[in-house]
Amino acid sequence: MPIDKRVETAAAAVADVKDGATVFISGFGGAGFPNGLIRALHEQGAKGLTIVVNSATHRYSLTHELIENGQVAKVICSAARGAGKELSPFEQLWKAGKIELVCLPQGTFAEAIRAGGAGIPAFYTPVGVGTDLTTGKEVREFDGREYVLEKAIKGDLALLRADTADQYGNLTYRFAQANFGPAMATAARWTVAEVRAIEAEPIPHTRAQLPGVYIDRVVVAAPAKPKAE
Amino acid sequence: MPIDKRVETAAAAVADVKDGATVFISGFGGAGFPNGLIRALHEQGAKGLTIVVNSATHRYSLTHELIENGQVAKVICSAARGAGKELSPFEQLWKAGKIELVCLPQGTFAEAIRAGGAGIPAFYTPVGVGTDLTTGKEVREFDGREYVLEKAIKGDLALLRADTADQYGNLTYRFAQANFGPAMATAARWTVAEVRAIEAEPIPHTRAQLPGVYIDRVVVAAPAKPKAE
Amino acid sequence: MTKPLNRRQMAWRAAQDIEDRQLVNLGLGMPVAVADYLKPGLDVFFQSENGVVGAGPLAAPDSIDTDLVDAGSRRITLRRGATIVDSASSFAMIRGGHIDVTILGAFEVGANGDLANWDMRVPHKGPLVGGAMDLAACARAVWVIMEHNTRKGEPRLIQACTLPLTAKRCVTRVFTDVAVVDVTPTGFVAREILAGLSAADAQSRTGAPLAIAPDCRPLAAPDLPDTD
Amino acid sequence: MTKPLNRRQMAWRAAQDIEDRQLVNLGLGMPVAVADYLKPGLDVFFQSENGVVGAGPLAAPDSIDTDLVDAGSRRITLRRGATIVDSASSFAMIRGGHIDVTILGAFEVGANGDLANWDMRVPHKGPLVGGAMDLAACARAVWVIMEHNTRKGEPRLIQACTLPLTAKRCVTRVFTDVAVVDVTPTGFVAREILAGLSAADAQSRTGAPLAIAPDCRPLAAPDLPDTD
Repeated sequence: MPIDKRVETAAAAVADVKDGATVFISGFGGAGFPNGLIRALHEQGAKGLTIVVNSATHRYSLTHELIENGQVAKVICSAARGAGKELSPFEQLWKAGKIELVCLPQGTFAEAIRAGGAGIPAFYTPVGVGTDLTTGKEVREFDGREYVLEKAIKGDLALLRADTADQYGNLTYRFAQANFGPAMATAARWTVAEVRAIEAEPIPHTRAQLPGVYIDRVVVAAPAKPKAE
Repeated sequence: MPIDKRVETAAAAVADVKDGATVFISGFGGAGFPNGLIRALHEQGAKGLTIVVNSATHRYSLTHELIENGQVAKVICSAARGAGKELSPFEQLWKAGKIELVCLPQGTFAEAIRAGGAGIPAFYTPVGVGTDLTTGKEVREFDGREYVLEKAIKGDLALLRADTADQYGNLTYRFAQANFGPAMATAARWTVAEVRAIEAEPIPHTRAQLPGVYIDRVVVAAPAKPKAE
Repeated sequence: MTKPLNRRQMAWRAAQDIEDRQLVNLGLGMPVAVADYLKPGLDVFFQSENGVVGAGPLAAPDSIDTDLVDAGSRRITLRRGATIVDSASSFAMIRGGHIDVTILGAFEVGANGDLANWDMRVPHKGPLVGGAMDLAACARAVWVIMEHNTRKGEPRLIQACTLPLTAKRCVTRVFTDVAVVDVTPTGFVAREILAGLSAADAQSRTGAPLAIAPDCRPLAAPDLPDTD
Repeated sequence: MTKPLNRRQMAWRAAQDIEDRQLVNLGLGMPVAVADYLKPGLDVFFQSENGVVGAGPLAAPDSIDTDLVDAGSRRITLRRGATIVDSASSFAMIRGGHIDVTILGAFEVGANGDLANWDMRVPHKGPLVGGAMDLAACARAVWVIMEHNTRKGEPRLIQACTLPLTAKRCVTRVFTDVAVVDVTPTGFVAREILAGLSAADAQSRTGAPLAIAPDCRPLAAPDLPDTD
């Protein structure tokens, strides 16, 4: 059967997410948040999720909807601070002991996800040595410098935002939309991309920014506007 | 001063290579060999080189000219076998103890170079465990599977072949030309790219396949034809 | 006894086990011919270690492009939807377990799934490993196409490999000229045996115990010219 | 005593030390203003952690693109020759030592170069580290822009940091409102001090020994409006 990864709705794309799944969510700096898919996951209702997302709370992201809805048991991120002086929904639940938090340096976060998709179980990095974020982690010297051992992050599902897709799942990105998405797609057992448009013809290899073999479903979704917009 | 990485000749691009340098050479499967730069390095004459190249001998590459010319002290590669039944120049010098050889699985070779450019001193991989190519290397178990510790490869100079460049060193590749080039560019202290053409205007970010910040010099070179062609 | 399969017929037989929508990497030599014999209607992507994801047929002589090659330096074409990545990304794909099936040539396969396919200890010739270790260690399924026996008649399916290993405990299926053999936790199990070759004959040509699957069928392939 | 530098003047002063053709990463807050004050004729690339290599000025209100942002979610433009990579590649660039200079804000800098800039231990608020640790640990030069003293008058240049560290022994230069201070193997060395501020005054505002460079000059900056 011809490969065709297009699905009709965001709801259909995430219909089979299971309780307890580890879910990657792309997006950084306001670009690349899969807000349509996040909202669909909110409505789908899977609980006990581990969310792997750069910011636990970002004003352009809808991740907070999953958190407020009690669907999230754990967050792995590099930024867990709400913008305002008031505590964010995440901060309230974290302080109450209802959400577990792992905070990593952003480059370690990105590399651990890339490693998860690349068959690398662990790697050494100079980042974070001697800081609170690597407490208890193995430190080892190579050529006179200290490095910390960091483990790969793998997951069940990745939710991405991209610009366009084709039936094969090949993706293009606008400007800074890609950020963590390509690495997340490789580290997840299955990946859904929401896009502005699906191209009628295959995306030429010169324009494709992520091979479709990493993508399982693509769906058109208008950017869901978070509160900040 | 406006950034302008264009140089006039391959000879000028490699004029300052020093004896004993570690030199990456891109190219695989017949695509992406910087044969103009290899020939210029041959003529430049630096000796005692460590060559990091996927194939010590490839019928579409001129690497053998450096080897025959006695410029190479060590080869790091994933393929060291000449195509014919006769021994290749590399094989003769290696058997005579005049060239040191490190042979790595091709994916480990690629990842070690990528690690060298990415600030990762060492990583674990499942590849090669229990084989002659990892004899003496540290083996460690993660989640019940054995992995071997592999070290990053860094170098002094990378020689690349690409399709086009701009004054900033941004590169585009045709088809399978990229192969080891992008990783090598990041792992070398300085990098020279030979290209079919230099574009008059900056390459748009949507077409650039390697950021120019990794490239120090670009030079136009017609593909130098190796013997096999 | 039916004539043993020739090389193209072995490739044909291996191709019959490829499933729809798989991502497949074919080794140099016999395995690349597998692409010619997929079951009709399948939509399969072939990955090559040099970064081509979606390799198509060989290029026609008048449309060769020296930059469009596979890992074996063959001048190829691209299929619809193909993409191309660099080597580090290509092996991230391989090592990360994203290849559904790799089909490799081999010198020996051990009863525990050990694979030896990269070094014949040719005197004075240099080592050549390429991407074989990555593929063998990391593809979701590792299949082998090889003659059941050496030219001297020695078995290639053996208790323990004698040649340098490519990867340990990785092979799950072997397509030979006289049998299709699964490598299971209890050793070799014949799934198909050439018509007219008895179980005892097959065992005698195999260097380790060869169980016969309850549903073992005759191995057959259409007429195909052998490779050069 | 001359008036201490305001925030824009501190950014201006830091900008004067950026050299031609460098690849520079500017932290959130005061550091991003550095881009406005480069010396004339320099051709500099600004990298942002989200993968933009060649960030240009902020976008005009009528040409904002919500996908063209920097790591601080600011809607930006691209300079000539800019490229964009993904996060894993962006931090490979940072961690690999390809950033010539990063300029960061800070709460404290230790006499050994230790940097504390990521956690003020704000009660109940979550941690926010972002890319600060990667930049501080791996850029070839790590400079800091910060007020010389806290609002309460406590020194920020101190013998040993009291707040959680971002990275150890990484800072090489600090631009404050009253001085430019190098962090050397022997500790703090003032390169410039605000005109009218004596060496003893500067020392009294510093929490660790402050050597005075033999060629120490007056710190000065052009008039610039302060930031909001």
